[in-house]
Amino acid sequence: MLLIHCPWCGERAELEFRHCGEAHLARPTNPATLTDAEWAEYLAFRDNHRGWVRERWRHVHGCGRFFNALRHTLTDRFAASYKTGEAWPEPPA
Amino acid sequence: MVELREMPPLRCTLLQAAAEVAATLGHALPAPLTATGTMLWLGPEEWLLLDEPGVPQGPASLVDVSDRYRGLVLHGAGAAEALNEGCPLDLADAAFPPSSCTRTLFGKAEIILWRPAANEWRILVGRSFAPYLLALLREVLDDLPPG
Amino acid sequence: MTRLVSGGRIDRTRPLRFSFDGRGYTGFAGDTLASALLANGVHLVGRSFKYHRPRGILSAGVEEPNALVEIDRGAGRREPNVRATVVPLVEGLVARSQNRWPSLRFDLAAVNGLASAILGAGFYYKTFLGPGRDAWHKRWEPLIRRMAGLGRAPEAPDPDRYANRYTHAEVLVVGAGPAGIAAALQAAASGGRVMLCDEQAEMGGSLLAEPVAWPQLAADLATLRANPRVTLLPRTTAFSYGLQNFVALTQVVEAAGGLRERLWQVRAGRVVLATGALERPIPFSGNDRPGVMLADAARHYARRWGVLPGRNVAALVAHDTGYAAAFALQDAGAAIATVLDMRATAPDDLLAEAAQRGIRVLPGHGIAATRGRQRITGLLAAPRGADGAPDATRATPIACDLLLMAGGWTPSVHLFSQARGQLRWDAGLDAFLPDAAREAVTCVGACAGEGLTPGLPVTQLAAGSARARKAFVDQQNDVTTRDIALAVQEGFRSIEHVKRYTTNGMATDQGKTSNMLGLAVVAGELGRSVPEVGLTTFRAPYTPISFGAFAGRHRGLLFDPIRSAPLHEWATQQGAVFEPVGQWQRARYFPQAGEDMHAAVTRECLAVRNAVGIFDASTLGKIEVTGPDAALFLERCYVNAWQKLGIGRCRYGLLLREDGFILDDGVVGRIAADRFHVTTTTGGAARVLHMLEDYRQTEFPELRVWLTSTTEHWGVIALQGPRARDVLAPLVEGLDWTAFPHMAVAECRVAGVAARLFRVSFSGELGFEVNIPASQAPAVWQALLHAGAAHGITPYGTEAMHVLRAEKGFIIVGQETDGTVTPDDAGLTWLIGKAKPDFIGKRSLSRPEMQRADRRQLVGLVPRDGTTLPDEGAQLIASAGSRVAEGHVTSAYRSAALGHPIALGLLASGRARLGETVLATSLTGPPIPLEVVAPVFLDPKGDRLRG
Amino acid sequence: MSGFSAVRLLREALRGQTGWGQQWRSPDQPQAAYDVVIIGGGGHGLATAYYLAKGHRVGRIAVLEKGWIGGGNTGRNTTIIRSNYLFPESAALYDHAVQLWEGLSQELNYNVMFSPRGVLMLAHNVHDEQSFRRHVHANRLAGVDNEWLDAEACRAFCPPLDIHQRRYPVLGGALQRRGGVARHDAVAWGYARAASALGVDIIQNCEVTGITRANDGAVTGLSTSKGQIRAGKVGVVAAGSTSLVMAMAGVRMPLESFPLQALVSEPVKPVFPCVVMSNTVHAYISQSDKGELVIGAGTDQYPSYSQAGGVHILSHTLEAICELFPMFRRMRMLRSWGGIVDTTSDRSPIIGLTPVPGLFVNCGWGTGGFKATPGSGHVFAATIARAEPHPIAAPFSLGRFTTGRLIDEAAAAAVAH
Repeated sequence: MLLIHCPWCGERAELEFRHCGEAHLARPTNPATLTDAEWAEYLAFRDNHRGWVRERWRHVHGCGRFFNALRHTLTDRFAASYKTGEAWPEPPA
Repeated sequence: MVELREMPPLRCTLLQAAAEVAATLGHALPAPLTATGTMLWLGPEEWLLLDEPGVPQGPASLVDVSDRYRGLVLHGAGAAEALNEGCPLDLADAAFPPSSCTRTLFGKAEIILWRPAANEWRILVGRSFAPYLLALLREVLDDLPPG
Repeated sequence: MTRLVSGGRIDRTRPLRFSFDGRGYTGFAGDTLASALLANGVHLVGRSFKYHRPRGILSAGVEEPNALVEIDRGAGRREPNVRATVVPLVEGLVARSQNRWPSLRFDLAAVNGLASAILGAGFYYKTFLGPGRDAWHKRWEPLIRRMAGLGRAPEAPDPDRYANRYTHAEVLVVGAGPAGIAAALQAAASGGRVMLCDEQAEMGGSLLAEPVAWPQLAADLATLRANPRVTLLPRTTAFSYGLQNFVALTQVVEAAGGLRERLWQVRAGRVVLATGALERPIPFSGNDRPGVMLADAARHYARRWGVLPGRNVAALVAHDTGYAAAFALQDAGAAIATVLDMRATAPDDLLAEAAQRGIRVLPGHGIAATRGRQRITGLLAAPRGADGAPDATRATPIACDLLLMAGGWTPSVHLFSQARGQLRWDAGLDAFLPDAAREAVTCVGACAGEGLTPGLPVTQLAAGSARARKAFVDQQNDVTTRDIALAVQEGFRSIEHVKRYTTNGMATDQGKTSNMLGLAVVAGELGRSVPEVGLTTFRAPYTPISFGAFAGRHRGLLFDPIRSAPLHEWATQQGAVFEPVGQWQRARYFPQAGEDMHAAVTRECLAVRNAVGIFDASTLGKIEVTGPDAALFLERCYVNAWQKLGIGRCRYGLLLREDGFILDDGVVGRIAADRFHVTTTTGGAARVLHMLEDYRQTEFPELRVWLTSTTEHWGVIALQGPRARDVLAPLVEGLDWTAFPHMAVAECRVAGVAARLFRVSFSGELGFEVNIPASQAPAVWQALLHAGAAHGITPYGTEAMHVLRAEKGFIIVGQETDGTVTPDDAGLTWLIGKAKPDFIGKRSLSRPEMQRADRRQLVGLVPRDGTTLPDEGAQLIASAGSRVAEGHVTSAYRSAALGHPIALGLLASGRARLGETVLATSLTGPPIPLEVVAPVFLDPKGDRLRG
Repeated sequence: MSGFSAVRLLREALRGQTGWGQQWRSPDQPQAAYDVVIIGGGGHGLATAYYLAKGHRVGRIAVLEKGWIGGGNTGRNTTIIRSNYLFPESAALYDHAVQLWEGLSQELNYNVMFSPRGVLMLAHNVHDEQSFRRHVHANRLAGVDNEWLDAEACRAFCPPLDIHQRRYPVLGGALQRRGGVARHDAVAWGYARAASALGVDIIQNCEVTGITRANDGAVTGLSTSKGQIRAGKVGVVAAGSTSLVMAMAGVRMPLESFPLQALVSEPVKPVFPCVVMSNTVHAYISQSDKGELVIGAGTDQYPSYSQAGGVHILSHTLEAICELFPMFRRMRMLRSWGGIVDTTSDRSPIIGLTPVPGLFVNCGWGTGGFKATPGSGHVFAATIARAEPHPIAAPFSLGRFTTGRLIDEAAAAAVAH
């Protein structure tokens, strides 16, 4: 059971959160101009990296806010939680 | 011993707005994760008003949600232990002091947990989840060790 | 009797009667079942898994591999595989041995032992290959399954209750031995919340066998008990150590009222592991007979429970603590036949004390064989050769009724490893010890190697045993040293492969007594060091944990919340039949006397078509979308245009996923310029709100718009039928009926209650949906029933609603759609706002796949014979012999209004095939011919709506 | 390879078991070059190598495994086998596997303990019933056995089942009698032994660290923890690690790797005759030949390579098992573990060519890979040998995510696997 830091509510049990996929996949502003392959990149292709990843969470049974977090997908350690739109911090060494 | 009772029907409005607009409603804004007598902080730019909302000066959302919740009250020294049967929060005085308020979980129901006083815990739960929550809490209270 | 006249922590004033395999015995309060059995001279307690060899009590704790019994506390309270060494004796306890037929003493399956030469590791992979391809499943598997398994699974439902407790502590101490108690005292002094748990019924660990330490132990426990910030949890096992110090414990409560266990889920600031060490058995021929026991366990039986497990004791020692056990048993009155020290030289002080005690010590000796079938009667001691194997030619027989094994100590690093802690090999102590930790954890006492002294290295313990006959490494799974050697011989070199091929360490003790020995034998066979071979992975749980503890209170009606709509009580009184829809219970139909579902639904449908029906639609999802940019926000999400929708008007909204497939639908009413009342499907409510909130917060943060769930706030009463307005109008105040066309919404009062009145229809009849605060719904419902009595008002359920909407060709998301259906497939392209640059899923609609002419399109289907109802889910094929599905039936009903069955379905190029005949597959007969028709069966022009 | 049989077992027993040789050759160092290299020594990878060696003349073949063979998902699944998938393309693929399972012990001369004891999928509401009956119709049409049972018939087929649960009563179920279970370890070892006997080199403790390509982009070989290896063709069968390996060739994949947990109970005498799966009450269960109840459920909610697990996931699973089978509440969990399952957005696998010439990929099996092992290996071997998709594999192309021709098994049944 992860302990996740919500930027507004502080540390809460994973039960209150919902994982919402990789972060910084901004929805293209004008999808009509994209090729099918580019649109598929946005829809289905993912880094799926083993290491520090930037991902989205929502404190769904809490303040209800979406936010981003930096987590290591081998150790499941969180390095940081940061609000949507804020610059993402560099992963620790 | 811990006593469980239902609250009378609520009169409440869900307010969403920038803090400065919310402040124009004439209520003292509660700090994050706390509640005043009439206003519960639920999230950044989100509050539950327990009485007449008034008119905000600026873009805001006011929605009557009076019948959305039913209220329960747990009273007594063992209330925190009973709540920790289904709620993962640290409810010790240091972590959840009186006037604390937040959305969280009890078992499989989402609740608003509000601690207006040291030994008084109020739970607001979605109307259709109230029977489940009451039955679960009653079983918990039956099993609490006496004293 | 082997109960000592005095001593031990048992309460001799409280005798307790119990039975084992039907025979009555007596023990005392404070006994475990094992100590009480030993006190009555009972050693034979079970049979091993494969060879059904007689098995006795090996240990005094959780690592017990042999003494597994069935405990029966009455109906529904019978459980298998209980370790007799950890069950506190209670009055009237009923225990039975397992895995034997006809009896424990005379078990026919013991004949397997004769075939042990054949039944070595992995034999079942090499045979049972015929006759025929299904030989294994038909012939051999049933035999193997009957032989396998230990105890019997419970048969009756478990009546006991299981609780849960989330809790937080600054310090959690696991293990209440001397090191754990010291850590708890220190932590308590610092003022934070402290938890101390121990798997035994009594706290004290190794101190429980040191009478001289008992007074201080009692004082320390009293100090801890007096501190309100300290929680003491005996009979509580820390079984899972997860991320960020999230540790799960199971406490055996067994309260009078039926609360059996409580699962503690602890978030600890700091964890102190004081989990001690386990004594190592020693591999030699016949090391599994009842009466062969771990040395320290025997010391505990004598000192802690006042029981002498044997009168004439021999000891095989590879560690100094073996002498302490022998001396303790001698002090308790046993005769010590001989101490065989496997080490070439034994420490002088111990040799001196042994001599002073008249105990013969034979250094450099091992055991070539043991005697005795259901209890050890003697052994053959022999000097160890250069390769470590006992030289059988120079053996001397020694009689004994108890043989102690002191193979040295293995620190318990199970929980530390679960928490991803690194281990290091300490050559001095010949043990893996905790090294770098990943969590805020410290290890103290024996589990960290503190207080341990070196003994004979484990590789030398196992040296020369690989060729011994019946030298057991895993006594429960009957894994011998030869099995492990065979595995290595056959190419299973990784320790994980050896474990899986031999099943060594896969028994209910999970390798607590077998992992190190197995590792040592592999190291010997490969000529590698123990750390090079490495350990298998430690996994939760530390010891087996009941399913009930995990399930907690989520059982029966509390398994999942039952959400009931505002009119649930009324519907129940009317005898409604309900159906689960997600977590909701919805009235499906209202049978009157003698009616089955079909008859009731027919009546309900005709009432709506001809008069007026009333329906509880409260479970629909409802979202209030407010703010200056509400319309723009909805335009970016839903396929429809919204900005030009008039105030007081409604539109049927369609929401897609980004991949272009239909996600949800529902009527949207514009209450004000900046306020929309959005409805969703019952099942889609949470999903839609979550998705819209995602776009609001992260994709369109610049828009001034907010979302509020009002699902539970509004009760919704649907009135559908030609006489709907006649019933409603007299109860409505503040509404201009002349400006209230179909697809309109107005705020007014109904039966005196402030309401939002929608003029919408999911039945195709003149229809209204009265939205009132949920608490007022029963009263408004009664008022409408009363007003409608003269008009033949009839309550109807979800089944009738499904039929009525199908007659109109309206889709139901989740039935007509399954996540692969586009707006065009469903014939809903007309909903799309043509001028809009974008909406969720729009880009996907232009992908090649979505443009294909043979996509499956929504069509109506009518049986050619006018009577046969196709099956929902039936596949549509072009001709009887075809195996190629061209679509499927999504809905099928008997239509009272039309007088014949109707169905909706998805068919390749469906709209271009109206008039064709297709066949619906049948599970019970030949395919059913259906005519392809337009999906609207009734009142296509919608005249009835404007009634 | 020295044949296995009851007679051989007796003969060896008399000679103290000294006659058994290595079941598969495990050379410590790889050769400098192979014609085909398979990355991943799990069931799918070893099966691919076996069928390549047996059915196609492709030259020298190696399987590279970073740990010990069968140590990934092959050793961590709940061993369920079935082919009652909805879409014809899936039914063809999974039933091709079931047909191979039916003769696999004899084909490999290794008892993989395939046990077609029946897989029963329970319906608890009208939606479930509609969905499963649609599966029965579709399967029948595609020639896959599946039948609808009412609640009483379900209880008769699986006596421990409580059809009268108070919260979600059982309305009926879809039964595939040819479905069942097999012993997972034996599948890996059986294929390894047979492939090794046909000359395949199985290199353990050999992790791929890079994929080398010619200037025209085609694959030329691999760099590994045991040195450089030249290869004409490379098949990536690395399950949860597929994205990491494909990234070495600059190919991004439509995958996310999630932890999937499972557990076993203590062993008991036979009590559970078949396999039962429930989507609504969300768990699945069978009993191994050793007597342990083998139980699994869905994935964790966040991608991870930690192979860890959480108590809350186990609680979710076991509360469901106790609801379906109330007498198991006093059974005890013996062990729990986690695998890493690579999941696609339409819950269907990817078998075929990639944008890099000479590089082939077989992945995306999510929570349902074990059941497909023989079929997956067979069609992937043909795809590699001919450098064009086998007809059964063709619909499961990497390109489908661009054209939108998805095979969405999850949507159809709203099930995790």
